[in-house]
Amino acid sequence: MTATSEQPLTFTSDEMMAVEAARRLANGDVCFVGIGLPSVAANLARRTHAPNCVLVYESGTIGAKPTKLPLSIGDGELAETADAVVSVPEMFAYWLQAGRIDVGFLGAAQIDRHGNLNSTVIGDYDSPSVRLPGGGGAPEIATSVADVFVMLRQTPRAFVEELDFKTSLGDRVRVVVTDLGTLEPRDGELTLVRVHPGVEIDDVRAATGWELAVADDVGVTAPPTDFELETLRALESKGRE
Amino acid sequence: MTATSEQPLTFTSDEMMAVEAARRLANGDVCFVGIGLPSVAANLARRTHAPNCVLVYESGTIGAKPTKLPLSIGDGELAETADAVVSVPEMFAYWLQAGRIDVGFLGAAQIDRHGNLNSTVIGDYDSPSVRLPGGGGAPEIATSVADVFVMLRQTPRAFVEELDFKTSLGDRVRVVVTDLGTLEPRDGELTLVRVHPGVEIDDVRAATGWELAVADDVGVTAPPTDFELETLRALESKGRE
Amino acid sequence: MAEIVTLSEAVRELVHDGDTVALEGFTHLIPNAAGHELIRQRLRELTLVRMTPDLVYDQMIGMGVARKLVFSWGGNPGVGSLHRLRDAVEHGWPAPLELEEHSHAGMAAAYAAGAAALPFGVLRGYAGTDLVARTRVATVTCPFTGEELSAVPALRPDVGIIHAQQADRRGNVQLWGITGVQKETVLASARSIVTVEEVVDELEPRPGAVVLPTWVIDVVAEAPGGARPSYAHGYYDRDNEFYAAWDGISRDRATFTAWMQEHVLGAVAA
Amino acid sequence: MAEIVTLSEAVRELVHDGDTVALEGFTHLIPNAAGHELIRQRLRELTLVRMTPDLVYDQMIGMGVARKLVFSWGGNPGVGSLHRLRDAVEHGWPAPLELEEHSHAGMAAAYAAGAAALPFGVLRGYAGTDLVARTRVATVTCPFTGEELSAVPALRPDVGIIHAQQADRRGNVQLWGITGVQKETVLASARSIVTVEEVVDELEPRPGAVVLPTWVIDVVAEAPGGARPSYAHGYYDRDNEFYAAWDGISRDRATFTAWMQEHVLGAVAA
Repeated sequence: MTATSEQPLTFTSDEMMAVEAARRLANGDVCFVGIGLPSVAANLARRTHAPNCVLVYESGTIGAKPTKLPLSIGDGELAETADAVVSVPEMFAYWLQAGRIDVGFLGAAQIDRHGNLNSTVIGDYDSPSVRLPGGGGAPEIATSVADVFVMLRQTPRAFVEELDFKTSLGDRVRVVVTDLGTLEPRDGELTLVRVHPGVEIDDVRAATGWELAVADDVGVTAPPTDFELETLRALESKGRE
Repeated sequence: MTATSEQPLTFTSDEMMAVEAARRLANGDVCFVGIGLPSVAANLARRTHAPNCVLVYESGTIGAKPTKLPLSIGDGELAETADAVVSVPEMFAYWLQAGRIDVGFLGAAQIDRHGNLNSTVIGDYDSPSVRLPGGGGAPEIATSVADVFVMLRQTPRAFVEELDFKTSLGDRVRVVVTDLGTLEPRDGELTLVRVHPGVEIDDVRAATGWELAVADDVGVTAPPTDFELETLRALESKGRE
Repeated sequence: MAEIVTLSEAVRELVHDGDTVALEGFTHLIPNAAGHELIRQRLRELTLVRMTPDLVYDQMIGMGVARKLVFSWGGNPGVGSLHRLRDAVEHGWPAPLELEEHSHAGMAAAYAAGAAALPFGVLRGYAGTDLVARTRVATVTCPFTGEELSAVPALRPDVGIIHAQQADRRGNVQLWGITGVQKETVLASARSIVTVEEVVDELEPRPGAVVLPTWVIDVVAEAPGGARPSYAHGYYDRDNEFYAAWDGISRDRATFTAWMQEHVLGAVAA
Repeated sequence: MAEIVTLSEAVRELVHDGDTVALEGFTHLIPNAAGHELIRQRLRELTLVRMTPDLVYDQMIGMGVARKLVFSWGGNPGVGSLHRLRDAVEHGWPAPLELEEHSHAGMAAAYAAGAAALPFGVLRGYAGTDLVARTRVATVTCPFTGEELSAVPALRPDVGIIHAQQADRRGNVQLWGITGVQKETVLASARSIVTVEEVVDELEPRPGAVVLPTWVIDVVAEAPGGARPSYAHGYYDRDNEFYAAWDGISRDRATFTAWMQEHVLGAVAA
């Protein structure tokens, strides 16, 4: 996918996803962050419109301020730059379960129309075709944070009519940012509310394993600004150092 | 009370109590210590026959090595000299409840023949004649440590037929060291096993509010040695600095 | 984000008559200045919570601030009784005081449950004692082993108050030395006040420190010496003589009242 | 008092076929050297416990050490799957692997319960997920509010193994940086092994450190670099390239076996 002609810089669909997710974070939000796209999005938000966004990693680092993208949720820099480092049992009991986290990012192998997620197995549990890593923090993140943001590339294999395993609940999923657009729950069902620049609604339908609900007023995501894109690229190049 | 003529130094009954209790501690014992006589006894043991005795104070200091007697279980020196300082919830859950403590010292206002203790009220609970400080750590110390050592001056008001309130259980009481002698449980009842030098068995009977069981082989406590007494006095004079 | 305000503003904004208020600091960093401010602002009908009520609780009780006390050990450490606490319980002066008493282990578990937003804490305790009939404790059965354990209701005070050595200008707080149950107190409470020895530009990481981020605290108030006659590790020592002197001051109602008039009511808040 | 021994002695004395063994270190201080020693001593039928099994668990599983895995997230962080874990679960190679899987929150609560010698831990979790039917979790009802919560059985491994930066000569241990669930692992286990980067004369107190006194540890073994390819804060960094390379090494049974032969079985214990 390429940018529209108004944009001086072209961008990838992963970049669009990170930028769109970052924009959803409000300044001061306390975010529970994993590695990969969520970490990119949260760190981008901190460098653009939300400098007071508080990053909490499940490894126990509260208020981490990494200068480059962490490669693991346990990177030493997270501990060094954190306001506080707590034990893992304390993190899950006193901080996550107690409802102190505003936003939790989740990914998954499968999502259904209600935002329920599967990160456990593909196929039958006892003889799976693919054994996935498992739930990790997801089951309780999904029910303990105020707002769940899902980031997931959109394909019919990932956006399924029925999950092979329900690892976490969709009740608090407020937005699903994909490489094609943005879905939000409306009347209890994930509904396409925006497509990314250059993407057609039918592209999104084709990438969804159920009959996708589409909002009447589907908009087009504002493409990344130069500032967003430059900040993101600076961040990612540091991460690769 | 004064020492026998064989002893070059005279000593007080409190000193005899501290020395006798200290002798019961084995080198390497992990002791849960409060302030007052128990702290004196445990610190004396560390300076005489049990240098590896580990002092744990309920304020969270593990392995404290005070140079003088602490006046509060929260003295700064306890934290400064401790191997580790933990939170109070952790102290009671991970350390006391988990059964990691060998010996716990307890005092009380009242004790019965089974070693049950009262540190809550004298008189009726709802309209007490004396409101005592309350249980503090005692209820769980009494049931979590391997061996409970009680230190208590012996009077008919303290050694009672029936407690006004049962604050802690006597099941693990292994010894009661008083200013008159030493009691140990035999056949489920505290029994006089030794009198301190100069004390008659009848003195102890008179100071006990129930019909005191007396062992057939009551001995006499070895008086404090010069080394014990000098060490104890050095410790106490430092504590008063 | 914690707001940095004066102690009198802190109490005025966050504490109301009838609230459940916990002032914690286990043998160290006892928030005496904050307790005095509760007295000066003539708060009434408070349910006061504290594992080890000592002098400042004796003072609040004697000045009629409290309706109820939730506690596990109430005394003057190393000295003896709290005479104002005893007078309230034994003679109803200046007002009757309802008691809810626990063991330390029970109260610690109740704070930890509150900090974790669980409705109850579990411990192996209380069993066989007369406390069971006199406090809020229940039985839970382990669904795996069948063992019966004790449950205590979570402590969720309306206001948690602690004293710490330092805050930075954004309101992050650091305390060190014996850190007791202070983290749980702040995290278990609906609102929180932290008084500090000083506000500094930067919190220097220290061994054994507890750091509370600004976003879990409501207000921070500078109160140098705010733990006296208790101590603040690295700042000043415990005033052991005052603990001993308190026994005499507090024994008599008139002496007590005069002392409070002169030293607390007459004093100006920080 | 912990005895200071070699790693091979530590494993020989404390770990037996059929034991439940937890090697912890959450994203940091992962006890790789100790895991390799379990492989070298050809331990069998172990129930391996770990919140986040990664490379060293993939290696132990691929070498046939494990009968069962208790875990909450098993992957190569930032890279992808653990191919040996998948091969064992999907194809029973080299042997079938029984799984007991939890959420992180559940496993953390289970370790904390184990450290506190409680038979179960309580959390608000699992509800509504398919995990409930596939793991050991039960319901407990709050005796005060009636709320239903989840209970997990306490983790009480036979042997807990962690890696720390330092021990002193008496066997007191200090670790710092991200300290994860290591304190609970040692305290919850019947026996414990701590490998350390170095044995020093004196442990210098450090911000954020966890100190475990010698009398809660069975043996300490010096194993410099014992966390590699994970990292030891203050000693060396994470070998990110090896994590990426492992994907290729582990994909194929023969390549994997050859690599283990050369790098683990052929190597001598510390």
